Amino acid sequence: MSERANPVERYLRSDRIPHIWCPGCGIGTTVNCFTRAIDESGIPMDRLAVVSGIGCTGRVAGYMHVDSFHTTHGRAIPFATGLKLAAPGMKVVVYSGDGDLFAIGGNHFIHAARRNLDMTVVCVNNLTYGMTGGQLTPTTPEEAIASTSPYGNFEQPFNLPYLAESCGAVYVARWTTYHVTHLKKAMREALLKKGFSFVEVISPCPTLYGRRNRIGDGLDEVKTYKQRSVIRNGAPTSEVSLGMTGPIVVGKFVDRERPTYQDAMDQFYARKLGDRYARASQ
Amino acid sequence: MSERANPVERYLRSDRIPHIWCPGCGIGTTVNCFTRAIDESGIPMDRLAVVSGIGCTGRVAGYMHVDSFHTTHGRAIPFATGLKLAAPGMKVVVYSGDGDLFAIGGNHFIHAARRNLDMTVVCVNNLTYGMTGGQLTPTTPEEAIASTSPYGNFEQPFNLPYLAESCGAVYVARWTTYHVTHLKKAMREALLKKGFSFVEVISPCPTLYGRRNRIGDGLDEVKTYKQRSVIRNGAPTSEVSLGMTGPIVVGKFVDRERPTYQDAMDQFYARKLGDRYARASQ
Amino acid sequence: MAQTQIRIGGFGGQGVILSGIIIGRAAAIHAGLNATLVQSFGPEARGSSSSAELIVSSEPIWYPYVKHLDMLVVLSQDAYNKFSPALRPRGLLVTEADLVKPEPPIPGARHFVVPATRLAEELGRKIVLNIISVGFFGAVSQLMPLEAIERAVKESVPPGTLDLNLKAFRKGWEAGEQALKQAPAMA
Amino acid sequence: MAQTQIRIGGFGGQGVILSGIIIGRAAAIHAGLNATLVQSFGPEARGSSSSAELIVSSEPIWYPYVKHLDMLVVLSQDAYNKFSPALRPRGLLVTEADLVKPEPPIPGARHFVVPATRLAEELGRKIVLNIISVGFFGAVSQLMPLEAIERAVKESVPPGTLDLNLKAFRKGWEAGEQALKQAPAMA
Amino acid sequence: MHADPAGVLTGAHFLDGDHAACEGALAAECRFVAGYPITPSTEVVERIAQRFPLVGGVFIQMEDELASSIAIAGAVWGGKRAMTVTSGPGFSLMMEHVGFAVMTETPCVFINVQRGGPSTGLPTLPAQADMMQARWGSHGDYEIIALSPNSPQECFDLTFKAFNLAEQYRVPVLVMMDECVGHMMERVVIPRAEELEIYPRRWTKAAPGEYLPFAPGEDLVPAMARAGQGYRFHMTGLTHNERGYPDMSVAAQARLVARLTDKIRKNADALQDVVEDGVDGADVVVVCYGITSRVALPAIEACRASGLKVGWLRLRTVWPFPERLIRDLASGLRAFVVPELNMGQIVREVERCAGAARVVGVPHAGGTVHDPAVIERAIREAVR
Amino acid sequence: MHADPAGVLTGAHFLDGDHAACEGALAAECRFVAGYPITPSTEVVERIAQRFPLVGGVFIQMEDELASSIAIAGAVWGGKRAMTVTSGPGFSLMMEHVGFAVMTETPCVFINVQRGGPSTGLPTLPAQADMMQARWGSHGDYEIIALSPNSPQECFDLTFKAFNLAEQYRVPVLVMMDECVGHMMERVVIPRAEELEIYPRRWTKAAPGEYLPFAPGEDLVPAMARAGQGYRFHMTGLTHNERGYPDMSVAAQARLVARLTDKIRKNADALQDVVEDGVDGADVVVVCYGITSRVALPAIEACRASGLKVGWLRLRTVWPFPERLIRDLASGLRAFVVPELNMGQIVREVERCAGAARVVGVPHAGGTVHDPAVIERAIREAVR
Amino acid sequence: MAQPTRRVRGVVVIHAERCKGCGLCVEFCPTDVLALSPAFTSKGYHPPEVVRGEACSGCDLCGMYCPDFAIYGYRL
Amino acid sequence: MAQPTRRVRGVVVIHAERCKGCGLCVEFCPTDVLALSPAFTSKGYHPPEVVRGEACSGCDLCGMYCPDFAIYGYRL
Ligand SMILES: Cc1ncc(C[n+]2csc(CCOP(=O)(O)OP(=O)(O)O)c2C)c(N)n1
Ligand SMILES: Cc1ncc(C[n+]2csc(CCOP(=O)(O)OP(=O)(O)O)c2C)c(N)n1
Ligand code: SF4
Ligand code: SF4
Ligand code: SF4
Ligand code: SF4
Ligand code: SF4
Ligand code: SF4
Ligand SMILES: [Mg+2]
Ligand SMILES: [Mg+2]
Repeated sequence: MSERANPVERYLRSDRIPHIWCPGCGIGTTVNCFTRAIDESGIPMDRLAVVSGIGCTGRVAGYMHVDSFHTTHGRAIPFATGLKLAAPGMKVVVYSGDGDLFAIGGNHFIHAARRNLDMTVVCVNNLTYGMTGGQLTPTTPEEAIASTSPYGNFEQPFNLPYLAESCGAVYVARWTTYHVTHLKKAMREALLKKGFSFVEVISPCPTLYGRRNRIGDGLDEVKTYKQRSVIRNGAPTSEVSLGMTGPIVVGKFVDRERPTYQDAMDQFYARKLGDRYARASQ
Repeated sequence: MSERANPVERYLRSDRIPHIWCPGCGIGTTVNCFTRAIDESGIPMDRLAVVSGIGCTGRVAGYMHVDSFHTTHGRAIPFATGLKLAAPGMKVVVYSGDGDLFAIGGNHFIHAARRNLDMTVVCVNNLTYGMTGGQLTPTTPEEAIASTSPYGNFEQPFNLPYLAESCGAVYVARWTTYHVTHLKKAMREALLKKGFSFVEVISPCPTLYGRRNRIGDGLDEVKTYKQRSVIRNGAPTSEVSLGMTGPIVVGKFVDRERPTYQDAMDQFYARKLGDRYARASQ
Repeated sequence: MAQTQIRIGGFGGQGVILSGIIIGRAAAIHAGLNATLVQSFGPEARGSSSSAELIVSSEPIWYPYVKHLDMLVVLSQDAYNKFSPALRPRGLLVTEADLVKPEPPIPGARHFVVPATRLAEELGRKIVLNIISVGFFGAVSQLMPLEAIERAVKESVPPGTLDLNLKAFRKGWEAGEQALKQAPAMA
Repeated sequence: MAQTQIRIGGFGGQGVILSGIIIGRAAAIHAGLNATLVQSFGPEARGSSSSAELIVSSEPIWYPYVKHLDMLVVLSQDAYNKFSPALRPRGLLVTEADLVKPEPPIPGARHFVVPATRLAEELGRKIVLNIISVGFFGAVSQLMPLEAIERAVKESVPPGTLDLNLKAFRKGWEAGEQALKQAPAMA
Repeated sequence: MHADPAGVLTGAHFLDGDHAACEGALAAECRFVAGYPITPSTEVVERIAQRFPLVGGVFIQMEDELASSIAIAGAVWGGKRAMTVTSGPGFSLMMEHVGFAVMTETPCVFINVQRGGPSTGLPTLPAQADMMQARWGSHGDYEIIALSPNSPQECFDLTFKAFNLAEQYRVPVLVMMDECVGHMMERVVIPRAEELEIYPRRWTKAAPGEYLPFAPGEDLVPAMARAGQGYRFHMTGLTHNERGYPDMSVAAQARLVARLTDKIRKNADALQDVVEDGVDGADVVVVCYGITSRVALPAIEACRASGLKVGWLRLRTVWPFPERLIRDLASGLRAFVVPELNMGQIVREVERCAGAARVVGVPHAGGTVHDPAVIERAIREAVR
Repeated sequence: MHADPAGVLTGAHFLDGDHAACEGALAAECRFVAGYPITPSTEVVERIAQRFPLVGGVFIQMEDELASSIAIAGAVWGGKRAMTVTSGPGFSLMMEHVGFAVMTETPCVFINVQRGGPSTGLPTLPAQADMMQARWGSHGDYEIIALSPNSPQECFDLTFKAFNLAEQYRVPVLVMMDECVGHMMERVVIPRAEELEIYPRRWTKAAPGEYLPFAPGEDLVPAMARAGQGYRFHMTGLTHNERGYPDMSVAAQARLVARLTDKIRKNADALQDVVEDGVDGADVVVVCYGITSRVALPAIEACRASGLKVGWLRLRTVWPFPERLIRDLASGLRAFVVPELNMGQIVREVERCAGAARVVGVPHAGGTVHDPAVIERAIREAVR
Repeated sequence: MAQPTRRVRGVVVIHAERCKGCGLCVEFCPTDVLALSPAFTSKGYHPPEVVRGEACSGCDLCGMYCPDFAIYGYRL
Repeated sequence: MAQPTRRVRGVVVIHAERCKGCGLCVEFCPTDVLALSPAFTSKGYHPPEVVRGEACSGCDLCGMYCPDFAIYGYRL
């Protein structure tokens, strides 16, 4: 065939496709956006690393044809921290699920944001633990059914953009898998941003969230995003929390500057130690 | 002697005094305020539990003459969670250090605040790890010397009230050990508040922070608090971050209402299950 | 009764595990037999094939997995391809009429075809395909009386769907009895 | 030379550990001897008593703690009370003049009194009390030549305080030599 | 004391081991569970989440295993019977708090449904490779109780028993399931509440002023107080004295650690729980536990059929290891065969105690169970 | 390959074990350390924090031990030699990542300066009670290398060696110090850089298209690639194939776990590192390690003085345990005596291998070292 | 002048064997080029088929949505 | 009328053996009742002493500040 190849293909380990994700699962959609964002960012694939924790989203690392690391549950960020500090020339992206990043991994997220480590964190927020069978997660909306909240959830979930901002992230955006072009753009911006950038993607898990909560399959879920979403770039993050129903506020919320961990370190030691400072070589 | 007893005494395990804290250490001052706050709150001592993690501040539990628990480093909050949910009639106070609560324990703090667990968290923030010899902590101000930042700190610290608010704490205040009456009052309010209340106390660690950073001894440190503090009740928490110098914004920042974890659970199950709901007995 | 080793296989989502549970529960709770059921996931839980391994016996069951099948029910081609080679000579084979093309055939198998899809469509709910198959299998296998399995169906399906499922079960059983009558006598 | 077991004890904050380190370093690095130093904290690190246990020997040192003291330097009453009973008969005892009242006395000890507080005050910095004591101990113990210990002092104190500390060391050493001359000869 | 009928699902059920363990906990009056999902153990807490609101229990899904494993300690001191549930990776994260529970003598139950490892390994497939971790996974010295069920029925029985042992000895008790028993469904018969004997918590009878929270009774186990009853006790993970106050002396350490280990060591015989078949007069004894104990039986029977004298010794309590029993057996036979779904763990204990008898391990990396033929071969070789 | 002189502090120093270990790491070209403070190990990272900015290393104090223990893995794959440092409670928290490093064959070093346990225990006082945890603390099956220095000099030497072994076998290597050697100061002689032989990382020579990241070489160890060099490799803690892709089959599990354990088991003889004194012809051999190996010597000498033939066998490498050596010795002597600062850990390994020889443990709950007289008594009793 | 310039035309490529029939491409194709086909893939899914190929702009929105990398468009 | 009402007087109690001489009580007594004494405690600290007892209001600020529970005041 003389047709052009699927633009996603060169970013994938094609020998591993078909992937394990369910029909209508949103993770693949986010991967499409991500690959196009890489493309537009101009970051060479050999300088890009993808680090995932454990979960359905955690499998993203294994499908990306770059140096990729499938670590332990919740610990993608500290692994990425070591990787980035050891190989400062790499662009390091953490790609993982809401449970991985914000349940077991919450502490690493807040500290990495505080330190402004130079990395991009993509959270595929499907409002549940997909991999283990649809349990409650710190982002599950109130009232939603999960396998460990069989009568519905009564815990208030995190407002992730607010949390990210309060800890010091320099770039914070939220989109859904309905907003593919916005999402791609946000990912590109995040990739190109120096410092700790965070992109939350609301994404369907038809198998374990959508059906159980009578939203329907993946397509139905994406349709609700279309209906419910309100784009409010620059919205105060304190106002973007999510419920089962009601608006999903999306947009770019934070985009600010401050020195990265590495830059702060280099500048600081250069100032304090002068010539005695031996900058780490890669 | 016919003189009245020291009002702190009945709250202490007098057989364990003198305590281990250094001359001029601020932890004892916070304990004074805390005991008076208990007194004013009217909470019976038999219904009060103090839970600490590990650290100099972590020793508070052991000096308080109430049911007291000296747990593991960073895990006072989840221990307190179990305790409170098992014994809902108890008033549970977590009393611990900045490193314990916000380095290793950061994840538990944000989740407990999110869930609005009915407990009071007192953080004695001495800007360092006292117990282990004065290392960097997530609240150490930039430039400050610590044993693991011997040339000075280049990491941005947490702004604790902002973090607490963004996660959902219903009561957030900060004072210093200079502000003993304000602190007492804040502690009393926190004790009486339903839900997750958080009191940060900036406190001297002369041995490992003050001297090393040329502030001087405990008294000198408290004097700087007096000079540097600005009372701004209701200040937006995003504006109260701390540096080595410059203002220390103190005050009550947040005081709001939302159902506690336990209340949300009870109401939710009552609604969903009606008579089938068997409320946990104590 | 010696051990009977049974496998029920299909796609994820077809409810083959539930079929296995119903038969197992019927045997273990209502028919005075022992039953051990093991689920096999594919390497990943999601979307891949799924099957239930069931051993029914009047004796204690120690080794929990099936090795040589006495009975096989398959609701997908994949499952047929994968599992039919393990069927014992003269084993019982039940294949779904529309979803499975029993090729290559298993010579010597006691082969029955359950028109589960068609019957389910008659009931207006494709989802009961598995319960129809349970009924059919119950009748042709002659492992247990109808009542035992029917009670297990009642205990195993969501209350709201009870009537539908009981209907499906009966329909399957009847089709099974029918098929049994028409089957050539086996040695 | 057989093992010499030494303890230097005082309050936390008096710098007794540093004293021990200087003597140990002098022995191990500059005097061709072996030296093993162990710090004992109180049950808690903070504010309580602190002491350095030092073994100096021309042979390898295996067991690292002191058991029977050949030499004891105490800069606090607490340390005196706690450690003096372990002094061997005819062991060397150095006590600080103002801070320690050597009671009950250790009969048979070669007892010297170092006026470290006073000498430190003469130098205007109470903090060098420990270095003065090191100098004094160096002289009366006759374990090593002055140069070895002096080099160790240089390597052990913060650069900014070098002059002061060297002065303190010399002052202590001189006082020690003085005291030694005045001491009754020991059998 | 009889079990509270509210939690006892009396009757015959067709359950998998995970669900049966949940029912065992409920029957044992467990009323607090903190968990964090992990395959293949999640079904336990999923059922708990369903059942607890109906029986007065509190289930909380914590943010991680660190939190779960100490929240249960908090709940125990608040007066509840409590447990947490996990699998390998989560079990590794709980190790600090196993030690904390030992040190503070907090009676509680940990369930580990073992899957293939190391690391993330084989999340959905069986192994028995955390058996030594159960004994040694936390820092410092301690002894532990670990049980190993080989069927859904025993998942019920031994989880129930675990709570009783926890209370009796004031220790954490580990229920070391494996994915195979966890996910296997069989008939599980749950007795009536009156038939279930609960070992009640050892509440102190002392008055608040006289109570010493860590002063042992004759059987080395101290009585407990509950928060909120006026005892105003203290507990700490530091080395402590009988008051519960930190005491960082060598003597206090020697006393405390000796007592904590002796609580188990001195009761090893009472804790021994094995099932024997044909062990007397055997030439070879197969020592096994969990799912492997079932898989070994066809192999044993095949050998017996050809005239070999083979015994089956199944450990329901793996820790403390039945040392004395194995030593006694060792003198009378030629070999032990120890099949396990790991690269050789409990076989090392058998080796320690086997004296002159041969010890033949039958290791397996996991992911499925042994082929009985492999065990049979090992038995035949062991006596050759 | 010689060490980079930048990090080598050649000369004679008076250092404690913690500081010496720091220098060992620096000399071994460790250039990434992630740590979390904990007594009595903090001095290692405090010195690292001081030294690294001067030699091109990156030190980061992480938020906890979970983070530290996996940040080092990230740094290793980014091309650095890396280590983390902790003590008991922190070591317990690192267990998941010890297993992760094993599974992903990430060469790295963990230092554990052992203090009294269990739980918070005795933070400032010595013990050797994490020795079995070192071997078994993570879930699943694996083998590990663990070294035990008995002096500050050896803290330097063995930390240096640990990095080389880590690279050679692509495993995490544990340096199991104890508070006593960690805080004891002695002369430490650091050689010149040219005298320090670095085992270089086993970088692959294959071209990116041909490289199989987990295909072993003849010695069972695969070659490594570094991020950013165009290899675009994948690694995972799941069971995986030679490409590094998840492969959740029984066969893949069997192959992988067997190789991971065989890397160590088959090289046990090469890894053996013991120091013997008077072992040949001895009636009793004292098996010991770390600080206890020093404390045992006065006892041994006292016994020898009274005519007993006592050997001293000191394990510098404790894991893999020198099984063959002990078995060989066992046949020729009457007893082993095993003093340890724990309630009996490595003594169990000796028991496994002792055959007919008696094995006498000399347990100690920690907080200080043994009184040599106690060891002496045990030796005398062992030969009686 | 009123004559419109010819629309840039595009091509859509379907890799049916990868498709899991979720319908996202069909739903979100801005020019309704696609419909789910009644045919089955070997795994039993209904893949999309091109029903209004001439309307395809090659915008690749289908490619951006498709979770299974089974479809994409490009401009000619 | 110009006659001021008598001020409420207070008492301050010092438990010198607990004192670690930090000086907080002295510094923050609002009526300058205290001064550090030249005397030593058995641990070598200078405890506070009352130098203007009549000025003590019994406000217990000293008690609130004292990290060592070594001093407190009360109103008569
Ligand atoms: C230490 C540990 N605890 C628990 C697990 C089990 N586990 C695997 S994935 C997962 C949750 C995944 O949820 P999320 O991060 O939201 O990813 P998703 O599958 O939804 O994409 C859990 C709890 C584990 N692997 N390791
Ligand atoms: C798991 C674990 N990691 C580390 C430690 C060591 N540790 C004890 S206290 C402490 C820090 C204390 O700092 P902070 O909480 O600020 O209390 P402070 O002493 O300053 O009051 C640390 C790191 C420990 N006990 N356990
Ligand atoms: S379980 Fe949910 S998140 Fe996981 S692959 Fe399926 S749809 Fe996607
Ligand atoms: S070290 Fe600091 S925090 Fe700890 S007791 Fe001393 S002054 Fe207080
Ligand atoms: S490329 Fe655009 S217009 Fe063409 S089919 Fe895809 S979505 Fe429709
Ligand atoms: S979006 Fe992809 S998987 Fe879904 S129907 Fe279209 S081609 Fe198939
Ligand atoms: S009670 Fe008040 S006035 Fe009296 S001494 Fe204390 S601080 Fe001063
Ligand atoms: S505040 Fe307390 S410790 Fe400080 S000087 Fe006054 S009495 Fe002494
Ligand atoms: Mg998720
Ligand atoms: Mg602190």
